Amino acid sequence: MGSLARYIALRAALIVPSVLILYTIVFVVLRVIPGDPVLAVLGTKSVPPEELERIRERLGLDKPLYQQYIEYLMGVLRLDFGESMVYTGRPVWNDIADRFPATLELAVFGFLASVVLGLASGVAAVKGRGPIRALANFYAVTGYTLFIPWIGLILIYVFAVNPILPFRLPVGGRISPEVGLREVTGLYIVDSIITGNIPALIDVLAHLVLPSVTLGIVLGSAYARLVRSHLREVLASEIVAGYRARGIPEILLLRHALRNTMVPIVTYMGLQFAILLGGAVLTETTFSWPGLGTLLLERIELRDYTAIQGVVIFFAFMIGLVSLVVDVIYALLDPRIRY
Amino acid sequence: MAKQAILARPGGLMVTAGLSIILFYVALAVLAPILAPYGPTEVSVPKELAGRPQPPSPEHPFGTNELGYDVLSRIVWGSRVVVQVVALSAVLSMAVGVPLGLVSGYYGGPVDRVLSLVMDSVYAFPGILLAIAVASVLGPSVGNAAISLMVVYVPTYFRMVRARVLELKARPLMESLWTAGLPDHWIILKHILPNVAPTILVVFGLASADAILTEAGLSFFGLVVVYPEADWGLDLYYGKNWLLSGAWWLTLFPGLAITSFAAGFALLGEGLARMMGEERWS
Amino acid sequence: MHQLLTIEDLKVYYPVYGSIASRILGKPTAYVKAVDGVSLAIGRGEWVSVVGESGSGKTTLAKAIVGLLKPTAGTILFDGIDVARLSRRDWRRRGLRRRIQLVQQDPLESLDPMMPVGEQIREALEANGVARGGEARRKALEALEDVGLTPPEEMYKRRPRQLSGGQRQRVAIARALALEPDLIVADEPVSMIDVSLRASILDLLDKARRRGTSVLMITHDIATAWIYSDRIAVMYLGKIVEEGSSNSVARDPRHPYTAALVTSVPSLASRKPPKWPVEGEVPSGLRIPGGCRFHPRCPLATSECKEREPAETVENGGRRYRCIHPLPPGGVWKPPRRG
Amino acid sequence: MVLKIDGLIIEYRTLRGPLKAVDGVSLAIGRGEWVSVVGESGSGKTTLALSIPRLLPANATIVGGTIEIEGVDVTRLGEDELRRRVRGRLVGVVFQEPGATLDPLRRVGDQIAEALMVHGLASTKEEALRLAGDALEKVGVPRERVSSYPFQLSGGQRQRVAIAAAIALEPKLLVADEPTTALDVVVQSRIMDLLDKLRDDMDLSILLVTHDIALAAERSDRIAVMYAGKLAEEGPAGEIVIGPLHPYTRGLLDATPDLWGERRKPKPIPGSPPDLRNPPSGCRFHPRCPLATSECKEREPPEVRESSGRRAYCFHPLTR
Amino acid sequence: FAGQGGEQAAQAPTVVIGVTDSVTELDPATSYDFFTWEVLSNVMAGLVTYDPDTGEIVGDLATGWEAREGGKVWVFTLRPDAKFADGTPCTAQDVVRSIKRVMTIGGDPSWLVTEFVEDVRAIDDYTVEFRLKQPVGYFLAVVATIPYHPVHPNYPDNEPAPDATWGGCGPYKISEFKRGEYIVLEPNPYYYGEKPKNGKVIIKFYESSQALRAALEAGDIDVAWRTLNPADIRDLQDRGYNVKEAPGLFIRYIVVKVDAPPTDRKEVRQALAAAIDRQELADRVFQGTMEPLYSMVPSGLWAHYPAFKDKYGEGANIDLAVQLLRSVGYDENNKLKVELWYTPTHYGDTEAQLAAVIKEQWEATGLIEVTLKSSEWGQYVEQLSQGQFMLSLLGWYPDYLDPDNFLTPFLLSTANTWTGTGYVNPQVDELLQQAMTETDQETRAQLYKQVQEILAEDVPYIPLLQGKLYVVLGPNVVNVEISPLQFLIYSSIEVTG
Ligand SMILES: Nc1ncnc2c1ncn2[C@@H]1O[C@H](COP(=O)(O)OP(=O)(O)OP(=O)(O)O)[C@@H](O)[C@H]1O
Ligand SMILES: Nc1ncnc2c1ncn2[C@@H]1O[C@H](COP(=O)(O)OP(=O)(O)OP(=O)(O)O)[C@@H](O)[C@H]1O
Ligand SMILES: [Mg+2]
Ligand SMILES: [Mg+2]
Repeated sequence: MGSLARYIALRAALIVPSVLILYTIVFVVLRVIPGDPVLAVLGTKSVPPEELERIRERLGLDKPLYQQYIEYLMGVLRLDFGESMVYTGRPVWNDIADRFPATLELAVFGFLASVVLGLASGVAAVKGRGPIRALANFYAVTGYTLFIPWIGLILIYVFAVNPILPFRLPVGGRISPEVGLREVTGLYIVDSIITGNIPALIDVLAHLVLPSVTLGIVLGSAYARLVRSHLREVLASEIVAGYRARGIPEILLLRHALRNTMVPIVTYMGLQFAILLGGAVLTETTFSWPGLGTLLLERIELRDYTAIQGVVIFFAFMIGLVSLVVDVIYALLDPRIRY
Repeated sequence: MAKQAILARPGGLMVTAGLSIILFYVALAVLAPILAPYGPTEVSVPKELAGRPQPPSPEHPFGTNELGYDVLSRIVWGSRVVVQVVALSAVLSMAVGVPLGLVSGYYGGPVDRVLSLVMDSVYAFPGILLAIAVASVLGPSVGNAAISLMVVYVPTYFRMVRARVLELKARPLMESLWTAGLPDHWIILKHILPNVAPTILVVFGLASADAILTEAGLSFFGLVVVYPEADWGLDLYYGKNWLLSGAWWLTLFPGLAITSFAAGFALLGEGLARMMGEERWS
Repeated sequence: MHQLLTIEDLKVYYPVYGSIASRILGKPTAYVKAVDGVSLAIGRGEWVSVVGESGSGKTTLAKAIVGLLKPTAGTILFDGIDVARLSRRDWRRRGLRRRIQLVQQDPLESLDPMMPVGEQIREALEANGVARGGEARRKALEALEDVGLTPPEEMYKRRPRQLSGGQRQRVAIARALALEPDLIVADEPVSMIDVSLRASILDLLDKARRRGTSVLMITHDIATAWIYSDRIAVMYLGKIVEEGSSNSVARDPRHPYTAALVTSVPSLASRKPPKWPVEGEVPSGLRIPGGCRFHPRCPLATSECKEREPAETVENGGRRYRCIHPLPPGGVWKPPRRG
Repeated sequence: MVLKIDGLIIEYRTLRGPLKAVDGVSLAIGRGEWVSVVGESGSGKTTLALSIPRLLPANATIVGGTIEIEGVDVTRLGEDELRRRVRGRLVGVVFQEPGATLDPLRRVGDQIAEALMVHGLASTKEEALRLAGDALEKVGVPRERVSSYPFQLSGGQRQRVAIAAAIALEPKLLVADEPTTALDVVVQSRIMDLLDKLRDDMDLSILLVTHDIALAAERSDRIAVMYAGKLAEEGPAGEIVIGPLHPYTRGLLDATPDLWGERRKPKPIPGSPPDLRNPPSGCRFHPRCPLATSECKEREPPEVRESSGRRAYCFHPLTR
Repeated sequence: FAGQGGEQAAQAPTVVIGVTDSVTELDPATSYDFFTWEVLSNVMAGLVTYDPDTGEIVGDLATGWEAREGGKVWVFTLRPDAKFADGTPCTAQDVVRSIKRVMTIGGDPSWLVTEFVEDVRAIDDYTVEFRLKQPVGYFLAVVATIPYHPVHPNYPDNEPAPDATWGGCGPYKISEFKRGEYIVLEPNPYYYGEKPKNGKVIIKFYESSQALRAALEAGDIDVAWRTLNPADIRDLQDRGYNVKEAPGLFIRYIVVKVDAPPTDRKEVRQALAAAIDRQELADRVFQGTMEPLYSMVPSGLWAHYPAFKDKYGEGANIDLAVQLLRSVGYDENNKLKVELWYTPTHYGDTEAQLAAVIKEQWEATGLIEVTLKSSEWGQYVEQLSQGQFMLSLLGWYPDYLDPDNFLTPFLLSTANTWTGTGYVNPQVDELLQQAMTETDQETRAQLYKQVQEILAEDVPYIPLLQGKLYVVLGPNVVNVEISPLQFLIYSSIEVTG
């Protein structure tokens, strides 16, 4: 396992340049083009101009750009993401720490929903019959073209506004404050379980249903497509021919085939995580989900440079981390992989 | 006969369906002045009704919005924006991504490594966020939206082309071209490019499907055109405000337009991929 | 004898990245010694075949000769030029590309599927300055006709997929011959071709040889090598273990490995020597046994073979081999009994 | 007779129309007998071989004829019965690249044991693994290898394991489709030795598909020569090699270089095999046949039978 | 103490309020947005406040005050019984410390102190003295703003505490704050005033007005407060919801650039002003949830004078507009080409429609061609202040409740640079200076009327609309009040069951 540790260290080191690249891109994009966080907050108030200058100075916006670039970077090295430019004195890290659990929860459940949907319809697209197969195929190819805000609204309409089910699902937020959940980790599912708060757990899960299903429907189609094509390939492969020639029942065979299918798909999941985060932004806006995506949108509008940079760096870092984890999972799935 | 043949091939039906959808919307865009029953910002209902959305009716098959604009006409006019942005961004992304991918993949070396790292980093970042960041600093316009999308999709083309070039490079074909004494530029232009072309076509389909959704996301956040210019994403954004008041038509139709247009490209891309991957017994 | 090509102590090692980490870092964990000290000479108009089991380094040798691989050590003198040290640019500048041609195993893979085959011949002519424009086209047509692809105008326009396997290989050979090379290196030129058509392909090479072109053929098929070539070199694990006139090597080998090889060939003949036994498989190029590299499989091996790398023995008539216990003349008919 | 194929016709549906890959082939194999099918590429050898355990691709249909194994007509069996009674049980299969049939993600022992268990030959996992170990030993792989992953084995071991998997259920017939085409002569000869040994040990019948007529001649009892979906000639190996009746067999022999025979350049068969979507009329070999007459173009050739059980389909059979 | 509050809460019912706003920084020294101020105003008490019924400034912590030296020194006497939520008494020292803290930290709203206050000190435990930089007639209105509210001694003196929940000595204390999700308030057991009519207030933050509305309809919230879409307000009303309406101080207007062509010509500006039909804007875009506004000073505030109505009439005065335009040489073939800028999200989802309808109205003259442009807020304000916009849509919410705050920031040539209008009029400057230091309301009203007349003549701004406030109540809510500062008074909310 020593080599695995070495591999992890190496991969972790490789996250650095990609974080740096994204930071640089965002920095350049933000600073080259007009916009000013101070004016964004105070621009239409009768604040005296000297006062504005003073605030700019306090935020370090008067320094040369290269200096701002380097100073922020140095800060990040010390895990200091700076202070928000629009909310005085509030460390960006606090915002990220506040919002991240929400995004993580949505991402995890959206991911689960998409995997379940993707696997089921991917298999149906290969092994199903008649209309089921056609439908699964159609979903696999076009499902991801459902525009998230749109499908989200439709789900809201169908499950919350004019519910077709005997009950109605919540349409916004992560939790009803009335359930009185004591926060420990910020992940409400985890919190409600460790504090043994069953009503809170139910409430939190109910809040998660529509957003994660929305995300799941859209992202699941990408998995369905992958499962479909890889499964077909595996089913046509010598491996399956071998199983079949030994008289292994179809259901067992499908299981083995699926396992072989998952190997290439798992690698794809690392990349999919980015799409998941992207989809999460639209989902977050649609379902008032207080995650990092909405945070980023808010702060872009206000030109909160430090916050935008912080979130982007954090995203880039998370993406790197996830792809690392995926690689490790990959090794567990495939005995051939050596690091 | 030729038509039958394409339908019979794997993915043929998809390609045909996809192309039909795409052509339909392109035709809408080109012929908007002829096809649209009303102007995009024409108050086409009596003034006293112009403050509230009116449901579909024979004169307004898709209803009207709260300013009295005809929804169908706005979808027809709006197709111009999407078609332009997506076409422009595809051209731009290809113009940058394909040559870079070809050269980077073919020559390899440190430039390739750096370029790949940059492209991979951008690729791994959520496209919609990147596009929003770029578009919101550039300001809303068709050209700017196309540039924002370009930033997102250049890495897609680059990676696909590069990967395909690497695949080709590992093939005996490349060795036979080298030993035939062909110069590099010739190999790239006359052999690699044509062999990568089908991949580019597939990527074009799939990336454009994605680009339409990203474009819709941008326009949803008002980053493509300035209202009241007709634009699907923006119309959906404003239309959704009326959903709970019962004016479903303001949400349904623009959303359908977005999804069906994107689905057209998805069908095209996937169909092409199937056609190419499964030609075994043609 | 004036040699066209003289290879001296050629070594080609492949770096092996045993783990993903080593690949990322670009630090090989080991080297495969695919070609490990090969010396070989080919005279003008001579046909030499290299035979050996899979993985013995035959293809690697061929690629090094045509300049597709940079040798680790050793020299390759082609008509007095050491091509082992030339850059890809120099190969073209010095006109060597025209003079040394490669014919590969799989014609479908070595031709561009998107380009009419005639064009592929023509571009080679133009790139090497043999002919241009209409002249090049005319020559390409001629080349097609020469290999029996008629009518040439019709064949010129076809794409590889519109040709049968045998026809494709003819195109590949036509392209090589059109350049009027001094040396053709053919790596298993007929192994993908149906038995019924092999002879016609080999005859094309034979015709070229009779016009003065030297041929180096790589093959598994020792019977074919025996029939067509002047000399045969037997490779085992990166070394030439035996070399000599084709009749002597194929019918009266000195090296036990050669003996095993020739006695394993299926034959219709009524009189065929009994099979020489060998143990196990070819070891991987990563772990080449010490001493005589064949000793773990050799029925005649003694402790000496384990310890000492056999020197080259040269017989009269240029026959050479590396073996401590060579077979006596006719020894192939008396295989040892394994105890 | 372990296997009795009668008048078998197999068609593939393709985009450019139906393709008869096997057209009226009859063939029988006795217990412990080794029959080789030879022929050029595309002559229908694989199709014929895989039709026996009914493992043909989905676009293939058995249009006519019967395939009886141990008296069971497999053309009449449903999927489920085929799986339970035929595949693996009556017929074992070795594919072209035997090693590639192993699941890279599972231990080889588990893969063999699984088959033993689903066919009820072992009731516990331990027993199944023990039997799997036995099978490995039969093919000359140490039994400890049951707990290895395929990638931990050498190429030769993988091939042997694949063969072990094919014979683990002790089938009556082993169908091997060019199992050694990609291999060197040394390895090939050892695999053939292994098959020979298994035949003796288990009283196994073998159907070997190969395009190397010399290999077929060396190893098998009888040879069936196929051309364009039809049987050209069939009979005892020795007789066919020494004195073929069909001009096509002659052509194949002449095109094959022989290291221990005469040192002469092999002779190619002119032309190339026909497109099976619209095969030549009459005798399918006539466009390439040096002896063809107008008769050959017009009518299907008759069967020529010799007392040794040898048969050929030709208007102008060769004489010794 | 939390336990005490909790028991109390168990008795009286909880009120859940939904908003699309969110609390940004819970520190009066740094927070500077409307909704956070609302929450703070319910959590903290200031020296003075507005009487909800009369709109007059009345004492809160202060029992009395006095202006000395012609309005340059103000002395407040505090009530002795004020306590923070943990029982700590609130004294003059707390007031002084809190205000000094605002000055030291120098956050966004600190100018509201530093612009006016030279020094503040505690004369004794219950007396505070402010010394101003110059006399300010409306200082009480300034003191009523949040930065003047005393905070609990726990707040660090020289750094902001954006997440702190110690609060002040108002009717509520903060019991839980989950940034971006909700905030929970419980009654301050030590509050000197009337006890709240509810046991607990939960404010949930929604991302969009649709979500807010859906939450109301689903019964997730009792009160839907800022900001529902006009469409939803009307629709909810139609569906029988109790919609409470109150006049608002929020104004919408167009900034006109007066120092560059073509809008440097007064006739052009007047024509643009004349062609506007404010009632149509209010009806078509805002479903009647806003009202026409004919001055920068909103109606309802003293000194409001509808100068634009007097000058250009009520509806669109197309004839006048055409006449004005023709007088300066525009005609059908030489149309006036203008650019109107807006920012799409900052003022809610109706902004684009507002711009679209204004475009329609101007183009209805047949002599104007309008190009709409938009940019995002962060950029918009910068472009605005740099004077890059010919015409731009903007909104204003006062920092303190005085006509001065609706005129000086726009018209005083030293104060209006942020709008980029480039408007300079010495006469207006003179009048505004005079009105600022004047303490007599009648005189000030006269001065402001003159200013508004000049505004309608010069048209550096075109006032459009004035907001109304809407609170949509769930079925159980029986009472709710809005303060003159437009804050929801949480303690007034009564729910049944
Ligand atoms: N690119 C490579 N990287 C690492 N090892 C390689 C590479 N190419 C070949 N080898 C190894 O080098 C050795 C010689 O390979 P080579 O292809 O030259 O053998 P060969 O004699 O041509 O075999 P075959 O008959 O199978 O074509 C083998 O062990 C092979 O695995
Ligand atoms: N799945 C399929 N669909 C359509 N045609 C097929 C299919 N499989 C094989 N064929 C065609 O059937 C004919 C016989 O094929 P088959 O594979 O049986 O030949 P073979 O003798 O085994 O050839 P080879 O020596 O190349 O393996 C060929 O013309 C082939 O193209
Ligand atoms: Mg090779
Ligand atoms: Mg076959």
